[in-house]
Amino acid sequence: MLESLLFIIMGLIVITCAIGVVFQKNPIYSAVFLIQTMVSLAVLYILLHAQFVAAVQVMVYAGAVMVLFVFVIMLLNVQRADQELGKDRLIFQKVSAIFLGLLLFAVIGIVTVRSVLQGTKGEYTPEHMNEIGNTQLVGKLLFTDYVFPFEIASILLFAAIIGAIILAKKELKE
Amino acid sequence: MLDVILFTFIAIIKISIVFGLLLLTIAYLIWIERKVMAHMQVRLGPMRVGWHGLLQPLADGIKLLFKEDIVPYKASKVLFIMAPVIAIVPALMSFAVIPFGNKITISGYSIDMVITDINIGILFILAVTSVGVYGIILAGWSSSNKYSLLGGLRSSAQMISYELSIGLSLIGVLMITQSLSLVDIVNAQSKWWFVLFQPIGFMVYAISAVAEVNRCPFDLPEAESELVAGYHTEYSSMKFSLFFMAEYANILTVSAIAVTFFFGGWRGPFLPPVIWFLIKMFLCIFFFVWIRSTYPRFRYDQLMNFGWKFLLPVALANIIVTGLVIVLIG
Amino acid sequence: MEITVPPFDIKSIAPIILVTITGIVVLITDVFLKKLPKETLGYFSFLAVLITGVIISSQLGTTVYSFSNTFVVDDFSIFFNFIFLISTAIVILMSVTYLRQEGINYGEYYTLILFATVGMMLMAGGADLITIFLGLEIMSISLYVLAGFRRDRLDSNEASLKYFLLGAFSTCFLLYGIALLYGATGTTNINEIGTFITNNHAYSNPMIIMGTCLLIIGFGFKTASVPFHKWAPDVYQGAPTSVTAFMSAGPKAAAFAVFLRVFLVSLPGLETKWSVILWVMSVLTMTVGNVVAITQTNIKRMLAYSSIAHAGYVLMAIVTASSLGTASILFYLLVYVFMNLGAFAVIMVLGKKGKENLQIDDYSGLGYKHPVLAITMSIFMFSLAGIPPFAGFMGKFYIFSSAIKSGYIVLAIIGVINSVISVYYYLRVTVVMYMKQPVREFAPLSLSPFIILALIITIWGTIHLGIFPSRIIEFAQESVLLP
Amino acid sequence: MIPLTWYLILSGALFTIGATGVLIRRNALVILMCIELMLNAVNLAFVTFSRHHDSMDGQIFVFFIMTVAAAEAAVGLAIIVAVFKNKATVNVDKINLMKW
Repeated sequence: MLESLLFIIMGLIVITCAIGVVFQKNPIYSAVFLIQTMVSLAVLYILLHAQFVAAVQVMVYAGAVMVLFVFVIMLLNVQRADQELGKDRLIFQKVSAIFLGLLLFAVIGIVTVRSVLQGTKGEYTPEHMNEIGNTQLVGKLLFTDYVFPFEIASILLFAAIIGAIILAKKELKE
Repeated sequence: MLDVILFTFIAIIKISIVFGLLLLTIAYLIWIERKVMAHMQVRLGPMRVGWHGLLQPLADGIKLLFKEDIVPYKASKVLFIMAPVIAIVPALMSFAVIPFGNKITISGYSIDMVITDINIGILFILAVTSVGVYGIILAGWSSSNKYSLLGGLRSSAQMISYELSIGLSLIGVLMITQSLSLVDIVNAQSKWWFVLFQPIGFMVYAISAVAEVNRCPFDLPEAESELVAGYHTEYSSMKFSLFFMAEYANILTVSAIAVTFFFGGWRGPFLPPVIWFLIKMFLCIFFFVWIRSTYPRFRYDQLMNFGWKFLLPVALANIIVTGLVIVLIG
Repeated sequence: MEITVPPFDIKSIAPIILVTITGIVVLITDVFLKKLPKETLGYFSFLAVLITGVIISSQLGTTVYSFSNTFVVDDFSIFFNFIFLISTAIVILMSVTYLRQEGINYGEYYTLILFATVGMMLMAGGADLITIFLGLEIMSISLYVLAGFRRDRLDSNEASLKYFLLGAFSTCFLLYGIALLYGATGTTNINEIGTFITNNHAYSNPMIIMGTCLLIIGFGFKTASVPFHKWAPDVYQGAPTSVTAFMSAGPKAAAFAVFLRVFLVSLPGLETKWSVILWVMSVLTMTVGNVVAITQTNIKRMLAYSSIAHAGYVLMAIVTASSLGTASILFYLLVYVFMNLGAFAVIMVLGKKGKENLQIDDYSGLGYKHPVLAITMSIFMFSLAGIPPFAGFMGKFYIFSSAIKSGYIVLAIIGVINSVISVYYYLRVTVVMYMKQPVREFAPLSLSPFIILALIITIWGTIHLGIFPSRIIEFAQESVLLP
Repeated sequence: MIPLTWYLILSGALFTIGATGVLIRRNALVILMCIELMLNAVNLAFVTFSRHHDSMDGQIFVFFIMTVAAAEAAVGLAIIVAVFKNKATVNVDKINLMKW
């Protein structure tokens, strides 16, 4: 009961804020809405017994990625001069985009409702998971079954660091 | 059914006691800071209001409450009003998982001296405090004042940089206890405090904690000589005091974490656990004030270099060494 | 909680480790030995790539699943690894002079190229959607940055931004597709997905079908297939030429490797469904690519559309879903690496700092001034157009014959018609070079031993594979994935 | 206990809103934010499926998606900053040296 109520409230917040992200004129308001979306999603993850993902969601997305966004928005200080122009030309595009979006949603909705969720049941039921601890399980899997992707992820981050520095650095010396 | 009601009742009681005490402590923290600093500088500090100025925080609070609340004409109103709230809520929330004492039993019903013991305790704290940055950064932006903006940018950069070191410095302890729950961590220290096993981790934590709460010598975001008052230049009245409270609440949080992680939490002989916890925490706070009245301010590039090029590698090395030792000892 | 650390099969990932370490070493050397000429870094990377090739050839003939079935070494991945390493090696040779000339001579360039190669190798060898996804992202992120490597040039910035925004957008679709597949089957391992679908006869589970469609969108973007091709011409035109060459060869092959592995291993049961979609995509891709290429005046943009068209031919072979089709794809991608990189090498030889001479008209009269270079360019153009005796002809021949053998006659006919259309714009370059009077001085050419070596290798590949294709074809046929 | 289908529909809605946002907005920063929104939708779908299957693979995948999202955000913002330095705009309609 309480869970359903929480889901409905959080779901409504998520949807409202997501729409806010899209339709806010000022990028900083979009960013604030996005942060709110992410934090509300973390609550949903807890409802789904994924505590670690919830914590990381807040820590990584809200605490790091979005700070970077807000940072860049402030640094660039994009002002009115950069307001989206050519309203007339875009009306058609906007309408068709929203139409396409609704279509996509309809398709996804139909697919999810029509599908019978089958598939092999794994061993990690919520009870079993609470016994071991969600975080411990994630850690165990990352260092056993998924150790290879885990190590690759470091290459990915390294490439991203190099890339970000090379693109945004002030002066590069020959 | 009765259980549920009792549980809810106790939870509400616990929350209100912790919350009330927290606010009171924050108020008196300011008094303590003024007094300690005064005596370090051979002054007396507040003396007029009450015995040795004990009622000073009350007077300050009433003064701030009745001041005119100014919202700058060009500010973006919503964010300007929201920012102080965003700053203080996470600061208070992180106390939800900190254990203040052992279990106590009242008429056959045992009560944990912690609002809630969740198995991702420290992750919860790190996640919640990382949201607190937005209070500052949005305050800086929404004031449409260049000093505020610069202060906001500086502080958010600083907080993000040092958050990494904070997280990494605690991992050594987590590796020893193999649990993220703060209750488990305190229980694991029944023999030895972890500061003995993790001296480097504690040093890194202590330094980055000072930086994380924007205290001297890392108080660049509000460097008076450069930025007026940093991100809260434009704030007045209650909104200003909310920022002030957030800052002190953060000091309490990092002190409480330090006590829990490195100094055995509420454990100690003779005295009741809660008292031990408070004593340890106030020693940490004294340390904060001590540093503030002793050291000059860093320069900004020094601050960043120190964080990224010294603290971070040291914290990483600490993790590697801890891991090696654990493997070798088995 | 018991933790048993799985065995580390270093041997199977040795090539990846070697390339990664080379990338890191290049970066560190660049920082600490400032006096070292950057050419040395390029030379060093080239050498490392060659050594990696030797290590890979020692893995031939084995099929090893390692790291809890997240990574696989089989002949299929080895063949693709050869394609990637050859393209990387040639691109490194081509870049050395170009980078100095354009004033973007930073060591990070080689690191990013090598990391992109690592990403491609992971894509080809990924046996789990997680590995494939991470490999794809390593490759993509390196390429986003490489496309914007000329930071002071707006067109390079623009290419990078467009590539990034559309790439990230398509990644979301790919991920949603993976999520739906995971939801329907409960696993992300591509073999297990395949087994699950066959065992449960889940051929018409809407979630799996939807997931497949989203995967097609994601992979279609990476292979620049119509209608997900819009980024390709702009990115190819704006990116530094060496990067354009790189993007058109290795990453494209890598995307096809993933395409093949996921669709032939995980989703063979749904072949009747996805082959229809791919059929349409193949026709559209060939036709749009070739027709639009005719109108282009910028040679990089023209080659971009030509590369879209070539993706269409490869898609045709995927539609057949036969072992012959797969073998023809492997062969074709190898051939494409040689002839396309060769064409870009010639473009780079003709370019100078500040004046890259990218209009097709800039080539007028090249045949009189620099006959050797003109002949070289003509060879590549003939080969791209599919004129015998060059390798491009053999590649197309095998693809069309595999389509006909599998009964896709209409598709093959459309392919042949397209091939004929493409002759027009490829030959136009040759015509301009020989039939028009020179309007400007060409000298000095940006020649260096490195780029000459690159040209020799590509010419050799284009001619050799055209005349003596049998050994490579056999190798390709042994390397097909199908059971 | 809420049926998991609700979560999936929520995820679909979020994904759709993000995709629509990418198509109708012209500010590169907001487009990037909409892409983050879509990635979040994918994460929600993964966690839901992971709960349904009682397997951890989905949560592990989410972990990697977050890594990738962070890397992409860093590179993407760097690209936007580089564009802004040269052109002083983040409006993708004005960044049109070559035709789209």
